[in-house]
Amino acid sequence: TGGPTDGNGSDDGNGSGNGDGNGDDTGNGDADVDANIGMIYAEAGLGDNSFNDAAQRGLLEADEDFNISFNEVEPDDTGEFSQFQRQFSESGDFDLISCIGFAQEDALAESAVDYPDQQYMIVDTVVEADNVANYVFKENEGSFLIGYLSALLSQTDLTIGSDDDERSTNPDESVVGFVGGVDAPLIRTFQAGFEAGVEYADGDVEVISSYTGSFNDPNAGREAALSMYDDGADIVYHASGGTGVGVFQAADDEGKFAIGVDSDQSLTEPDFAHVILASMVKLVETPVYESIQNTIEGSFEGGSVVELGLEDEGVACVYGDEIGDEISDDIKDDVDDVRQQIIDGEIDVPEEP
Amino acid sequence: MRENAEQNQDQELKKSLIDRFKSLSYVWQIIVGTIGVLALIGVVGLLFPASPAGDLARIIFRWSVFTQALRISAPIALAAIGGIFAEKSGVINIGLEGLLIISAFTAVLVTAMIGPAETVAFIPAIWIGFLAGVLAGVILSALFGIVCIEFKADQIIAGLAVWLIALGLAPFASTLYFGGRDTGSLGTTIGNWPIAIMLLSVLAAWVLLNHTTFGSYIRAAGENPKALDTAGVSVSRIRHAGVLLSGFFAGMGGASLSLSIGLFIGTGETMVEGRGFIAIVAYLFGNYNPVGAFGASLLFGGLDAIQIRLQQIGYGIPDTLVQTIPYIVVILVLAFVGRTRIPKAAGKHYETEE
Amino acid sequence: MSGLKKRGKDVLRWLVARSGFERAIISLASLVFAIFVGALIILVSGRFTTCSTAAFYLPFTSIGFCYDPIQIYLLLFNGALGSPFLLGEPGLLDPEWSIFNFRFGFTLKETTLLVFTGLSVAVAFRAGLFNIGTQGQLVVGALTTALTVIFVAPFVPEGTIGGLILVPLGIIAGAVGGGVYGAIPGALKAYADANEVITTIMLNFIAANIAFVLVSGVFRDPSSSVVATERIPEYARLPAVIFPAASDFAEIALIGGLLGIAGLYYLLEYTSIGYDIRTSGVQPEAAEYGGVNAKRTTVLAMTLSGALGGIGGAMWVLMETARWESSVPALGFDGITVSILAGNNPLGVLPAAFLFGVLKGGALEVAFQTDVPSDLVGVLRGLIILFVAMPEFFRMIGSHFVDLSEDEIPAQSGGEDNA
Amino acid sequence: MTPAVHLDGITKRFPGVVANDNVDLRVEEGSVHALLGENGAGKTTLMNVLYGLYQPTEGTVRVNGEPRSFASPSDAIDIGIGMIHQHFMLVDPMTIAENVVLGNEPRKYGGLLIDRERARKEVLELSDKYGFNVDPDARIEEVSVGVQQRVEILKALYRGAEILILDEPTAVLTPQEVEELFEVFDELTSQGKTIIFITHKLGEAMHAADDITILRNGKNVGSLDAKGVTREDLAQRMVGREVLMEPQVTPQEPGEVTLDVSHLHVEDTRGVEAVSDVSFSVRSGEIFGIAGVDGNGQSELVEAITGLTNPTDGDITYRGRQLESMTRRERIDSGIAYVPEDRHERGMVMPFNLVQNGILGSQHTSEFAPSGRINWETAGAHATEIIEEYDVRPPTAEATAESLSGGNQQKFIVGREFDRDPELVVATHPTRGVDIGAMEFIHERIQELRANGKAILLISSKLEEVQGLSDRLAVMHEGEFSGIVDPSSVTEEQIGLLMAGESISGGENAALREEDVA
Ligand SMILES: Nc1ncnc2c1ncn2[C@@H]1O[C@H](COP(=O)(O)OP(=O)(O)OP(=O)(O)O)[C@@H](O)[C@H]1O
Ligand SMILES: Nc1ncnc2c1ncn2[C@@H]1O[C@H](COP(=O)(O)OP(=O)(O)OP(=O)(O)O)[C@@H](O)[C@H]1O
Ligand SMILES: [Mg+2]
Ligand SMILES: [Mg+2]
Repeated sequence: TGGPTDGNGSDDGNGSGNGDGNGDDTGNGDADVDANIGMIYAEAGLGDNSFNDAAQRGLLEADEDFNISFNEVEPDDTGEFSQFQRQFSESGDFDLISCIGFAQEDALAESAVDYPDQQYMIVDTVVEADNVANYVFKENEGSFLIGYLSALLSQTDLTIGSDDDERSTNPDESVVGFVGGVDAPLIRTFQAGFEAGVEYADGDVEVISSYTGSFNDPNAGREAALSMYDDGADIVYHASGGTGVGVFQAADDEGKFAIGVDSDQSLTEPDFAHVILASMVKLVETPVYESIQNTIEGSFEGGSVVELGLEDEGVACVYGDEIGDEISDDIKDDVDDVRQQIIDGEIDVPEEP
Repeated sequence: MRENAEQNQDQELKKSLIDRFKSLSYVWQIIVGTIGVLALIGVVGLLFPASPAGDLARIIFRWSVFTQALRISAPIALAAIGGIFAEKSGVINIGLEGLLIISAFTAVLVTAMIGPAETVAFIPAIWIGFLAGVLAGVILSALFGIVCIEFKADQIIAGLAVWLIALGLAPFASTLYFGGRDTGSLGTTIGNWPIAIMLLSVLAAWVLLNHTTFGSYIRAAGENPKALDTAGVSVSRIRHAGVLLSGFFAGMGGASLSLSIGLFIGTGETMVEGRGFIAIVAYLFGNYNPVGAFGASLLFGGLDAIQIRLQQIGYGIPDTLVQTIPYIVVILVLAFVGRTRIPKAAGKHYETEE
Repeated sequence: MSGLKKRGKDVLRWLVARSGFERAIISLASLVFAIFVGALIILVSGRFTTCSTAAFYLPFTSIGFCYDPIQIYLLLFNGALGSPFLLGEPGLLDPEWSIFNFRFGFTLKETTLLVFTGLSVAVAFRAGLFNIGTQGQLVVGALTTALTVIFVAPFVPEGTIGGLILVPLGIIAGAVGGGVYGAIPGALKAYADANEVITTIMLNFIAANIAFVLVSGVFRDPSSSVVATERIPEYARLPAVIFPAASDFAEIALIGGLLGIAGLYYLLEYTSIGYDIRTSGVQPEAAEYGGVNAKRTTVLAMTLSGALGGIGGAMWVLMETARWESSVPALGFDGITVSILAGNNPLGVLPAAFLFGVLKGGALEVAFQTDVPSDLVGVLRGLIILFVAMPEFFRMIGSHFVDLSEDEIPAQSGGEDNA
Repeated sequence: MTPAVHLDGITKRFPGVVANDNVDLRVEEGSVHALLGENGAGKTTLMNVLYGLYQPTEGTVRVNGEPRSFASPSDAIDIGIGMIHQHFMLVDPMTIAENVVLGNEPRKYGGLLIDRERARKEVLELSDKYGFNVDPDARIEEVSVGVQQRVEILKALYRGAEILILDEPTAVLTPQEVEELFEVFDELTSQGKTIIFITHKLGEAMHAADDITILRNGKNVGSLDAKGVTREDLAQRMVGREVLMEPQVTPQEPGEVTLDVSHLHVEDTRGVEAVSDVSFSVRSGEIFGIAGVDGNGQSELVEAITGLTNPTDGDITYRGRQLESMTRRERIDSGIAYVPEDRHERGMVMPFNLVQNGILGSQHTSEFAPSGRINWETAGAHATEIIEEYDVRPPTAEATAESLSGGNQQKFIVGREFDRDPELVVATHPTRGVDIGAMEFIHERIQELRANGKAILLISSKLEEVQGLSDRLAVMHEGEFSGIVDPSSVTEEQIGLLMAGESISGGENAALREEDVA
């Protein structure tokens, strides 16, 4: 499986095959490019079918549209964030350093002070510094829609699939669930939005929430979701990274439904497309692409905070690729209405549960 | 006067109950204690259904919670049984965590390589993957055995090394093959088979350890290897066998863990998340008895399952605090119930004279 | 046997008899072996990925590999020191290189923290206790340090004077927090006979969870999106003086670490209490016979171990993060490997911690410069420990080259010429 | 007739040591052969060669005339050789039956499972055949040392042993048990078995053996017929010079009461009462001996006095002070020296060298650690002194305790404790495992202490030792004193009866008791 595809040792020095511009020629401040980008992913790393992959899509899009070079690193634990940030910064070769994920906040708060001339962008949190462009998502807004959608669906009779693989809601009992990963402030905003959305739809719909304590434990996610389904939940929404696959598995086992997060998980987890009604997507592509564009065009705005909510299509409720069509248009229209109300400021979405 | 006498009698009764409890064997103490606590919760819960005890009782006496407890406990119990064989034979294997990691990963890798939907000789790929996971556990434990028995490595240190190697190797290999530390979903699982595998393994391990010659050699190798040696049985062979069995059972545990959900996650501490260490606690807690280790694993699984439900019925306690309950229980039990008897020669090298 | 050869053999035998020397040799040899096996892994894994050009060819063959192990090791080493060598032109020292660069500072910061956790594990080991709980003790120590400094700061003058009060106070608070948390498994071991391996593993989970709950529920800095306390004031931090501030490396912390090493060595080798600790470590029955209060010594050793772990946590806060945050690095677990590599000898802790510091610092450079997954360095670390664990392996190899057997003397019966 | 065993020119070298040097040994079939020698003379090594545990460096092993070479004990077992080691090789938590059949289990269900029932039955039959009287279901950790030894013999017999080797079988037995063992020997030889046993004790060799071979410095210094040989001759061959056979005691008036024990009760580690209501006192300049079979409460009694365990009831007074309130360390500092029963576990720290071991117990005293810092120079000088005075070999203070032979370890411990300048010396089996020369030396030291007015509590299972040295002698049985006697006026048989828990008639016994209480 592999090895060098070209065995004759020509020394054009362009390293690997799984990402262009990635290899030993980077990091030396190539003068022929418009921008050199340093990319530091969140802990789960590439291949997470979610957050990091979305960020990388933004980067690759920019690579197609502009003349850039880049270097990507995937830290293994949170202690490495600061070191990579500094490593990039210290070299002085990068026009922009992109920090993906709120866990980088603390490290960046210090790095930004230590390298005042370096431009940074960070996604999912705010670092107050003149050289950092901040992009935060209004996850609570997207989650509100999801909560609203779930509550409506839980009260209707939704049956999908044939005899041997039938899944359905129970309209007599209206329960929906939320599974969080680590009990952190960011994840709580998902929970807050979701619960508010359910409440807004119908105060009688019950919400069960719990946290697994980890983003990496799908087995725990499965058990958490299973007990929710066991208690009558029709739909479980998760904001728990890798743990979430367990939620889908549980939905599959129990003939129930689930809702994905970050990316359209009915596409990124095709094996579970038959249980994923919708996903709360966060378009991480957008800030990554935008910040690169700004850097090239000289319009990088340090100290700015860009809030990406429903209005800017930073977050959205997208229906499942396979079963999304089964949701009635009435419900979809209702959801659209609510979306508009949020954008218009008619609904105030809380940030804490 | 009479009251006094009654009180005395009462105290006598209490004292004799406690005495009687204390005279029970360790494993029975735990069993009796657990049943006692459950019964207490049940009774209080019945009397005061609105109290937290009522909630607790409703959670505990529920079939789905029980199956959940079984499922959570399966990988732990399997690894714990593996640990018993190694340590009973005289080799302390604290690398169980590493064995779980490597087997969990290999099981997914091989299934993915074959193609999850394929079959090989009528065996579904996922079961080939399962076997491959077990094999990976056995191979890594074989390496550990050689290092410990032939090269007389310090067992604790070598065990740590096994963990660290697996912790690096699995995500490393995953990145090479799958392009990320997480493998992504296979789209197929082995369902609830791990429960059956665990129950069978408990039974098999118990018979093997207590009713076969091999079992008595294992026990002798860990208690007094010289006795075994002078009886003409090679201590190092028995110890190798014990270590390989630890890889075998832990391998089933790891493969069960990843294949019951159909993917491997290599981020952070990997999806194994300390289950190997909990397994060590489980077998120490279960006093090296496969049935005891199973009971201890079930206790952890049960506490975990209860913990999930407690969160969900919305007790105002922070979730993280609720998740801490199992660990605190272990410490309390260790402090107040008793201790386990480590095999006398465990951790010590044995040299056949010449 | 020629005189010279005999003398050589004598010297060698003497050296080998000094266990410290033997340990050092074994640790070095382990390093070499691990590097070798690691290179094989790099090569093999290089066959499993695809690349357009081979980075490395097996000598005398045309078998190419995607990854070049030599380059990776050079990067590792060079990166940890802050690139003193210009890799394109081997052996050439970069004239602009200064030892006080930030990456070497990183390496030393890591080293400093590992010195404390390594000492923590070592002291427990010497008392016969396997303290897996340094991580938890570090978490608790870091929290008590951060909270103490934050709460006391408003009551002391700002600036240098405040720093002079707050820094020692923070360190003491860390030591007390870690010490108390270490005393728990010690007391459980001494008075309830609870296996310390189990209790410390459990207490690690408990420390992480409880600290998390405390901070997220009570002491959280609301402006932060992660679970963390507020920051301690700038003047209460341990500053980098010679090294770039970016490295987060406070030279004085390393000096503190060196004092810790010397102090612990002195304590163990030259004091009565150290004698008590060591005796109860190797043979508790004999210690009891010798008048050592075994229970108290157990608690004492665990407290001391916890206090050192707690100081590690204090240093982490005062030098690196300036606050407690929920993502505490695994310094306590790394301390176990450091202590083991050091043979649980305080003097060995420094080189061992430095080695792991280099591995950590250099791993970044590898990740930065190549697309070899950084988990590889984790594998390497495991391999080093594996080889350290089997001195017998090296003795076997060694005995191929030198025959160290002593000259024969006849068996001696005891006491044949007593009058 | 070809001998059952013929060791022909056996030499066995270890790195740095020649343990056996060209040894010849012939053992006739159906006979009992004693192997006699000092510590480290090479007895165990020679037998290990015969048993296949060691391969001889030179020489041939012949069994029933045929030259054999054993790769491992199982080869030796296959041709009918069984060995019972000095330290029993039994698995404590297993039953007697399990231990006996270990490695040769009867099986059922096509060899899948152990046939426990058959194992029990076969062990019981074997036990009855030789009159061993053991319970196959008892666990090893529950039975006495004597029974354990019989289990070892059963193990060998179960494997079809024709030739039995026993390494110091009597060291841990009571006189009665020793007698019983020798009866077992008779029973075995009458059924055609051959027995070789190792001993330090001349009397036993003469009494139980048909032939005696003496080793010294790894060499055979004579094989003799046991009949007609004299003790003096044997001793002289063993040691290479003449030795005094009995300790010579000079009469002396005792002084003040140093230690007073009254109505003492102590429990053992399992919580069973091991010492019940024991009272006695020891005066300065007096040796108070306690005889008894191991395991009758002596250990617990001694540990209560020395501070390693707490009594449940009763008083211990030492020079007017209540001892119970004093920690072990305070007791050491107040002048109580203690030669412990278990030198491997208690008496020395095995991985430590002799310098470090020399200050065990004094690590906090101002002599060695003024202001908490240990002065290793003083400690080194101290260790060297002990080594010289007590002839510890090898005479290097840097040697670790584990590298010393048992006898030399014992000498070092005795030296360290006696040199403490104690007021009370508690010595438990002070000469166990040491050879005659060293024994004699230690006995002299004990008498010297007595002459210097120290109080000495001497516990030993060697009757001739306690009887010979003590001014007064108590006999302990099942946690109680079955009598306190004047050792010079009772016979060994009478003491043996007391040890077995019987009472002996005679007013003198009662008189002594009264005097003691007064
Ligand atoms: N495995 C070994 N390695 C090195 N030296 C050994 C070994 N076994 C015995 N020796 C040495 O060989 C010599 C003879 O020991 P051996 O055990 O045969 O003596 P012994 O006569 O049985 O003594 P004792 O009466 O103390 O049991 C001793 O000097 C001992 O130190
Ligand atoms: N591996 C070894 N290396 C060096 N010497 C050894 C070794 N094994 C045993 N010996 C030595 O062999 C001798 C005999 O050992 P043995 O096991 O008979 O016990 P012992 O120490 O003599 O005890 P006892 O006092 O009960 O006779 C001792 O001198 C011991 O130190
Ligand atoms: Mg011997
Ligand atoms: Mg001996």
